[in-house]
Amino acid sequence: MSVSSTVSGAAAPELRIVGFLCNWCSYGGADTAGVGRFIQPTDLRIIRLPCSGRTNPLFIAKALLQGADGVLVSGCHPRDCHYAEGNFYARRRLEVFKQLLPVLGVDPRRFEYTWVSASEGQRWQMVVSKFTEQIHSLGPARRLPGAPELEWLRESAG
Amino acid sequence: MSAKTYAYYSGCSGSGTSKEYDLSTRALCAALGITLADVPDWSCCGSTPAHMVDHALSAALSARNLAQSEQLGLDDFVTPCPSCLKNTHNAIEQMRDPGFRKEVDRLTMRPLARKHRAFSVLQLIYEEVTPEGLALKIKKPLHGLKLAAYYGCLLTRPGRSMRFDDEENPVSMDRLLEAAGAGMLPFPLKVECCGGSFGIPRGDVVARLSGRILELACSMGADALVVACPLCQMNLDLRQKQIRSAVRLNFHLPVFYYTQLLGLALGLPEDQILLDKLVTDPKPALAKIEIIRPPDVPAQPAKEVPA
Amino acid sequence: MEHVQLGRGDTDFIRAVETESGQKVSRCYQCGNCTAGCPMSFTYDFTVSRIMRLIQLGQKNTVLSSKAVWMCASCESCSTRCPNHIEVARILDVCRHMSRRAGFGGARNVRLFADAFLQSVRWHGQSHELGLMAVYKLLSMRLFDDLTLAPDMLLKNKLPFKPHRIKGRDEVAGIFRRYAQGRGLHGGGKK
Amino acid sequence: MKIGVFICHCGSNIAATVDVKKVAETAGRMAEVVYATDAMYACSEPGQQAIEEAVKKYALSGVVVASCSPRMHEATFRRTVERAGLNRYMFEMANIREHVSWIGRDQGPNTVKAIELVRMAVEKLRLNRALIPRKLPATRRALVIGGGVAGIQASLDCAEAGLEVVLVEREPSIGGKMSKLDKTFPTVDCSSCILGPRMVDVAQHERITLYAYSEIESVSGYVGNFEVVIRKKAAYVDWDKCTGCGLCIEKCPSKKNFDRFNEGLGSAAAINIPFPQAIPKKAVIRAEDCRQFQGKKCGICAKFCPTGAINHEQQDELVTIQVGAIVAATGYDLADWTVYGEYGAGRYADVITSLQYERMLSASGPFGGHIKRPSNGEEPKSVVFIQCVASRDPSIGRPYCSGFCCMYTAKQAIMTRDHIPDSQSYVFYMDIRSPGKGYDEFTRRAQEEYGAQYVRGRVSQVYPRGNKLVVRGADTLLGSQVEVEADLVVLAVGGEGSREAAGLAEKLRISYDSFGFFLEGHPKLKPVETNTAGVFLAGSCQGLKDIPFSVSQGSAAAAKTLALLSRDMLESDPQTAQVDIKRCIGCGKCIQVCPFQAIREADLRGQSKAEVLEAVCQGCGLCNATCPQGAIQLSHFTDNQVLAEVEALLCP
Amino acid sequence: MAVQEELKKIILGLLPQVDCVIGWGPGPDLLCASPYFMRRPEEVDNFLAGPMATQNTALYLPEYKGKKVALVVKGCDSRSVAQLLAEKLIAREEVRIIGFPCAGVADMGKIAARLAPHGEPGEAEKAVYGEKELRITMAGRELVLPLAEIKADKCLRCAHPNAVFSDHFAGEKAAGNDDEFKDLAALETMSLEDRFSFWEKEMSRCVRCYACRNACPLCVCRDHCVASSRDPHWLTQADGVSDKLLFQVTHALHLAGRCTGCGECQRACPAGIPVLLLKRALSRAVEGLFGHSAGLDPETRPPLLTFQVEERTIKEKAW
Repeated sequence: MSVSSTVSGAAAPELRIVGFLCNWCSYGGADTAGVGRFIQPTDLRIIRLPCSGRTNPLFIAKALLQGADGVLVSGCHPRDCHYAEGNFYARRRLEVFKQLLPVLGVDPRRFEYTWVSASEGQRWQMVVSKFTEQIHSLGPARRLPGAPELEWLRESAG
Repeated sequence: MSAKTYAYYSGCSGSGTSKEYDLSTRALCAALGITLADVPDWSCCGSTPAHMVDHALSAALSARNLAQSEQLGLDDFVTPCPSCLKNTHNAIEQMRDPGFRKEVDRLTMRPLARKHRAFSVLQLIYEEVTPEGLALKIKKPLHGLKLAAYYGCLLTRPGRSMRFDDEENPVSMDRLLEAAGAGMLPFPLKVECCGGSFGIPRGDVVARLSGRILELACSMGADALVVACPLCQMNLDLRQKQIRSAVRLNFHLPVFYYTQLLGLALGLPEDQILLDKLVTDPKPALAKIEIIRPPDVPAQPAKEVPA
Repeated sequence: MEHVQLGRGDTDFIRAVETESGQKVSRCYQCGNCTAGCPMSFTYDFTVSRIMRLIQLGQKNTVLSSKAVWMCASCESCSTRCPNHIEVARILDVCRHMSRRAGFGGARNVRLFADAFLQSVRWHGQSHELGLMAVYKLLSMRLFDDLTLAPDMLLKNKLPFKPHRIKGRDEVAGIFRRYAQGRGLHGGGKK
Repeated sequence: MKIGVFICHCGSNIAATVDVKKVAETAGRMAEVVYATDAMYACSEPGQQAIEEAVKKYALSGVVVASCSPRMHEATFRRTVERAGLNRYMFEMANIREHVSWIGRDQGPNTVKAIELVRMAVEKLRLNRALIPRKLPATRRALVIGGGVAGIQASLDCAEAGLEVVLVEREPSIGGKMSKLDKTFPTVDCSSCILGPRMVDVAQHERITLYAYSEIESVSGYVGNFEVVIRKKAAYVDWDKCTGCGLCIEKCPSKKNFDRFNEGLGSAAAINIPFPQAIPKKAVIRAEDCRQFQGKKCGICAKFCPTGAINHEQQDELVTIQVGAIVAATGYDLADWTVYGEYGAGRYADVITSLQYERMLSASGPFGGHIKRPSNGEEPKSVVFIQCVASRDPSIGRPYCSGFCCMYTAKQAIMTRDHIPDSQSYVFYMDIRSPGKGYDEFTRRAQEEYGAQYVRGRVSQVYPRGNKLVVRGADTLLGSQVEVEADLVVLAVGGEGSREAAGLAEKLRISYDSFGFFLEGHPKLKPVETNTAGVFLAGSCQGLKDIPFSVSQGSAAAAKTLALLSRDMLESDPQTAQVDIKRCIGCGKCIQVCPFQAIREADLRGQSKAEVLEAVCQGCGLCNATCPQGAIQLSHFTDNQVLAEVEALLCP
Repeated sequence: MAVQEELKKIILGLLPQVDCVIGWGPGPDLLCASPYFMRRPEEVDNFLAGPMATQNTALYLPEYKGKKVALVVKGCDSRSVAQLLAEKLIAREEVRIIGFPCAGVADMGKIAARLAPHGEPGEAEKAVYGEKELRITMAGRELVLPLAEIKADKCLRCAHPNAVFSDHFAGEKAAGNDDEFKDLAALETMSLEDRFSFWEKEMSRCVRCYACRNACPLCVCRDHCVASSRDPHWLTQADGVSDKLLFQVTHALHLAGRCTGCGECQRACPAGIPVLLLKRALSRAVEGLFGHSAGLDPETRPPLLTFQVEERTIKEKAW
C-alpha cells in the first residue's frame, strides 16, 4: 500500500507514474491546466526536459523496469516542435520502444506518448486523467528482484 | 480501355419512366466496349424515402443489391441513376462503421463478403473511355447543337464523399458531349436542385426549382438540356407543361439523357436510344445538327428515323 | 416563437442528433451559407441555419415539429458548402427520423409519399410507379393532382400497369419486417 | 554540497491545499540539505532577500525553490542566487503550484506529491554544475528580409540608430502590399502618399544597402555571426546605367503580359517598372514574356535605351554578406480563392479580389482610378462585397480570421460610393471585427454616411444571368434567403504566409505553421522574437496584420535587433551539448540528427570526434538521446541529472 | 569442398593488395573454427569455410579502420558490413568483400546435446562436415548428425545466405528462406505475465560478463559502454535482475533499426540466455513501421536517425 492512501484516507492508492514533458509545449500545457484549475489525479510526477527528442527511451525502460507503474511522454505537436524536428525523432523512437514492451512482458499500455501544446490545458487534463485511469485499471506493475519497493516514502511523509 | 465487366443496376425507373435512359445506356456501353452484367433479381434501393425514414434501412436495401451483385463475382457496381448511386455509395461508406454494419447485417441477414465500389455510368465512361477515346468513335457529330449540361445535385456532391468531377462546376458531361461535337454552354446552375422526389407531393416546389433551370438555359440560348438523372429528366421534361403554366413562361426545351445524344453521335439506331420517349419534342433541336459530310462520301438520303 | 429558456435546452436531444448523424453541431458558427444555398428554403418555417441554432440550444420540440426537416430535398447544397464540413443534410435526415419516431406530423404529404413509396417496395421488391401513385393518392386524398401528366406518360408507354415483382421480394419484405421489429433497439444510425 | 530549500505558500495559492510546513520539514531531512524553510511569497522582494541572506548565512552552494512553474519564475530566482554569489545554474525549482496545489483538492496526496517534487529537484541539483556563458563577438550589421512597410520601418529604425542595414526585396521595388493600396483605413489617406517618402528615405539612407529583385540563397552561422548569400536575380538591365526613363517600356513590342503589380488587371510590357513611385526605379525584363528570350528577333529595348543599360546576357549574381541579426518581414500572400467553385473559381470576369479592386481604385492603377467592370468596361452600379473568403473556413484549411478584411471592405464600400455616387454596395459579412482606434466608427460611417447595405450571412453562390451576376446569400438576422443582382463582386480574400516563407524558414531555421506563418518565440511575451537566437519577425509574416500593427512590429523588431547588437560581445546560453572527447568514438550519429547543424566532425590526433558549435547549439538534447555511449551530454539536462530525478521517484 | 578451394584462390589473389584477409581457420576443437587472420600466402592453406565457420568476421572491421582488409563473409556477416558502411563507420574503399553461398552454420549447443550420451565435443577424434551431415568419431564410434538438425536457428530462417553485396563471389548463389519471426511468435504464445517471469528467470542466470556485447559487430561503443561508465551512470553494480535486464534492453535499443540478426550475442552467451529475441523484437517493429531491414543496403540511413513529417504507419493513441 502506498503512503498517499494513508494520508488521504478514502482515495484509491496512488500508483507511480512518471511523465517526461518537453519544456516548450507540454510542460506549458500542464501549467495552463494548472492555471485553469483543471483538477487531475495526483499520481503523476513530471520531469521537465527541453524537448521530447531529449527523451531517451532508456529513461522509460529504466523507470518501467525499476518500479514505475506507468510512463507518459508528451511533446509539442508534430510540426510545432520548438526545435523543429525533435518530436519527429521522438515519435519514431518511442513507437519502436512501445512495441518492445509486450516482448518484455510489460503491458504496452503502461507507456503512452502524446502531443500537448502549451495552450491545451484541457487536453492535458484529459490525457492525465485517462492515462492515470488506464494505469489504475492495469494495477501496480510487477517488480523485478533488485528493483526498489515503494515503502520508503512512508518515512519521509511521516 | 479496360475489358472489365461491371455489375449493372438499372434502378426502378429504368423499367418505367426512364426506360430510354436504361436502354440507351446499355446500347452506348456496348458500342464503347464496356461489358455490363445485370445484378440478378435486384430490388429497389429505397431512393430518398428510405433514407428519410432511417439510414440503416436505406443501407440495408442497397446492401441487398450489393449482395446480389456478389453472385456475379464483381466488386464494381455501376448505375446510371444518381439517386441509386448515392444510396449505394452511402451504404458502402457508412458500413465502414462496425456498429452500423452489424445493424445492416441484422436487417439483410446477408453479410457482404467483398469490398464494393459504386460509381455512375457517367464516371465509368468519362474515366475509362475518356473524351479523347470517345471522339475517335464519333460517326455523326452533333455540330451546331448548343446544349446546357445539367448534372443535378446528387451526382458530384459533396465532393469529399462522391469523389468524382468538381462538386460546384462538374465538366464530365460537357467534355464528353464536346467530344461528340456539340457546343456546350457555360451553364451556371449545373448542380442546382430540380426539386427531386417532391414532384408528386409538392408539384409547386418542382415548378419553381426546375422552372429556374429551364428559364436560365433558355435565356442562354440552349437548344436543349442534357441530364444524367431520371428524376431530373422527369421533372424537367414530363412536368415542363406544368412548369410553363406555373411560371407563366413559354419555353419548349427538350431534355435529353446524355446517353441518347452520345448514342446518336455514335450512329446508334433509334430503337436503341428511344428519342420518341421524350415528352418535349426534340425534333426542332435535332434539326439544328449541321450535317457535315466528308467531301468524298455521297450524301445520305435524309429521313431515316421512323416517325 | 415562444421565448427560449436557455438553461432548459434538451441536452439529450443534442447528444442524440450528434451520435446518430456523426456530426458535431457546436461546430456551426451560424454563417448562414446553408440557408443561402438551400433550394427548398422558401417552403420552410425555419431556415436551415436556424434549425442548426435550435439544435445547438436543444429545442427538440421546435425542431422535430418543424416543416423544414420534412421539406429538405437532400440535395446536399448545405453539406457541400458548409465551411465547417458539417454534413447538414444528414443532420436534417436524422431529425426527420426522430420526428417520425416521436410521432410528429411533419409535412404530411411528404411523409405519406415516402410511406407509399416504401410500401410499394415492400410489396414488390421494386417500386411500381403507377401503384405507388394510386396508394399515395388514396392516402393523401389528392386524387386529381398530376392527372394532367397521365396522358403523356401513358402515350409514351412509361407507366407499366403491372408491377414487376422480383423473386426475392420476400427477402426485401424481411428487411422491412426486421427493421420494424428492431426499431426500439437502435437509433437508426450509429449506435 | 550545501543545499537550501524554500517552500513558497504563494499566499493561499499553494498553502491552501499543500501542507507547506510539512514539506519544508521533510525537505530538511533530504540529502545534503542544510537549510529548509517556508516563505509566504518567495518571489517578493523580502522573499528573495531571505534567500540571499540564507545563502550567505548557511554558506549554501545550491538552492531549491518550490513554488510556481519555472516557466514563470526560474529567471527571477536565478538572478536572486546570482546576487547572492552563486552561479545561476546552481538552482532548481519544484513546481508545486500549477502541477500540485491548483490541480488537486486533497491536502494529503498534494503534500506527498510536493515532497517528491522537492526531492527530485534536490537530487537533480546535487548534480548541477556551474555553467558560464561564453562570450562571442558580433557583427554590427542587420539583414532585413522583405521591403514591405514592416521591413521598411525596421530598416529605417535600425539605420537611424547607427546600425548598418542590408534590405533584401524579392520584387523589383520595395513597398510591398501597401504600395498596391489606394487608400488606408480609417483615415482614408492615400497609401502611396504616406508610404512613398519612407521608401525614398530607404533609398537615400547612407547606412542602408538595398538589394531589390533579390532573394536569400543561404544562411549559415549563428547569432552575431550570420553569413548570408544573396541572389541578385538577373534583371537583364544594368541598374547602374538605368535611369528609369521608361522609354524601353514604351517601345517594347510585347505588351500583353500578366501585370503582377496590378494583380492581373490590365497588362504589362515585358520590360517594366512596376509603378511610378518604385524604389529603385529601375527596369526589369521578364524573360518569360520577352520576345528576345523566346527566340524571336527583337532587342528593341536595347536599341532605344539612351544609356545602353539593356543586357540580355546578364546572369544572376551571388553576394555574400556578414550580419549579426536578421529581421524577417516577408509579409503575406492572398489565399487561393479559386477553390471556391460556388463563386466561379475565377471563371467570371466580374468577380475580382479586394486587392484587384484596390488597383482599380488607385489613380495610378490600370484603369486610372475608375471603377469598371472588367468584362465590358462599364461603370458598375451595384457592387457586392463578400467577406471571409478563405478566412474562417476550416473546409479549405483556413480556419483563422484574417483580421484586416472587415476594415478594408468598409473602406472599399466607402470609396465605391465616393467614386460612383449613384452606386449601391452590399457587404455580406459574418461578424464585423473592428477593434482599433476609430475602426468601429469607420464601419458605421460606411453604413450611415455612405449607405453600404450590410447583410449578415454568407453567400452560397454567384452566377451570371444575362450580363449581371446573381448573388444568392442569406440574411440570418432576417432568417431568410436574399438575392441581389450585381455588376461587380469583390471577394474579401484572406491572407496566408508568403508562398516562399517555408523555404526561407528552413534556411533561417525558424518554425512555421501550416499556413506559412513564422512562429514567434512566445505568443505574448516574445511576439517579434523567434526561437532561433538573432532572428526576429516583423509584420504579416508572423500572422496577418494591418498597417499600424505592421509598422509597430517593424519598430519592435528593430528595437530587439538594436538591443542585441548594442554590445560588441554576445553571451551564449551555456545549456548546450558537451562532448566527452575520451568517450566519443566519432560515429557521427549526433551530427546526422542535429536539427541546427550545430555539431561537426573534428579531427583529434587522427581520430574523428564530434565537436559542438556552442553558439549554434540550441540545447534540445536530441544528440544526447542519440549517442549510444552517452559521450555527448546536454549541460543542465545530462543523463545523470535526469536519472537522478527518475531515481528520486523510484529508489530511496 | 570446391567453394573452399575457390575462396582460397580468391584470397591468394587479394593478399598482395591488402594488409590482411579475415576468414576462418582451425579452432579449439575439430567441430568449431576460429576467426583467422591471413597475411602470408602459406597461411591460406589452413583457411576453412563451412558449417563450422560460425563467427562473424565483420566484428573486427572497425579495428582495422585506416588499413585495407579483405573479408570472407557469410550472408549474415555481409549484412553487418553493409550496416557498418551505412553508418559510415568503415570506409568502402578500405574493405574487399569475398562472398560465398552459406549453407548455414552449426549450433554448438545442438551438437553438444546430441553428443551428450557419448562425451564432450572436445573429445571428438575426427569430425567431417559433409554435404548433408556431420560425421564425428568419438571413442572409436562414428556418429552421424544430419546437418538440418544441428543448424543454428538463425540459419533456418535466413533470407540472405549469400553476401548481400561483394567484390568477389565463389560458387553458385544459394536460395534463402522467409523470416516469419516464428521465434517471437513462440514467445508471444505466453501471457504477458509469463513473459515477464520468463525474462526474470532467464536473466537471473546472467553473470554480467558482457560477452554478448563483445561479440556484437555493431556495438561500436566498445570501451565506452554505458554499462561500466560512471558518467552517465545508467547501471548500478548491484546483482539484481532489473539492472541485468536493463542492460539487455539498452543493448537492444542501441541496435534498434541496426541489428542484422547475426545472433553472435546469443551464441556468445555462456549462460545460454536468448538475448537475441529482444533485438529481433525491435527488428520486427522497425520492419513493420518503416519497412526497413538493417544491413541490406549500404546507402540507406538507419530509420531511427531520420523521420518523416507524416508517419503513415505509426498509429498514435487516440485519446
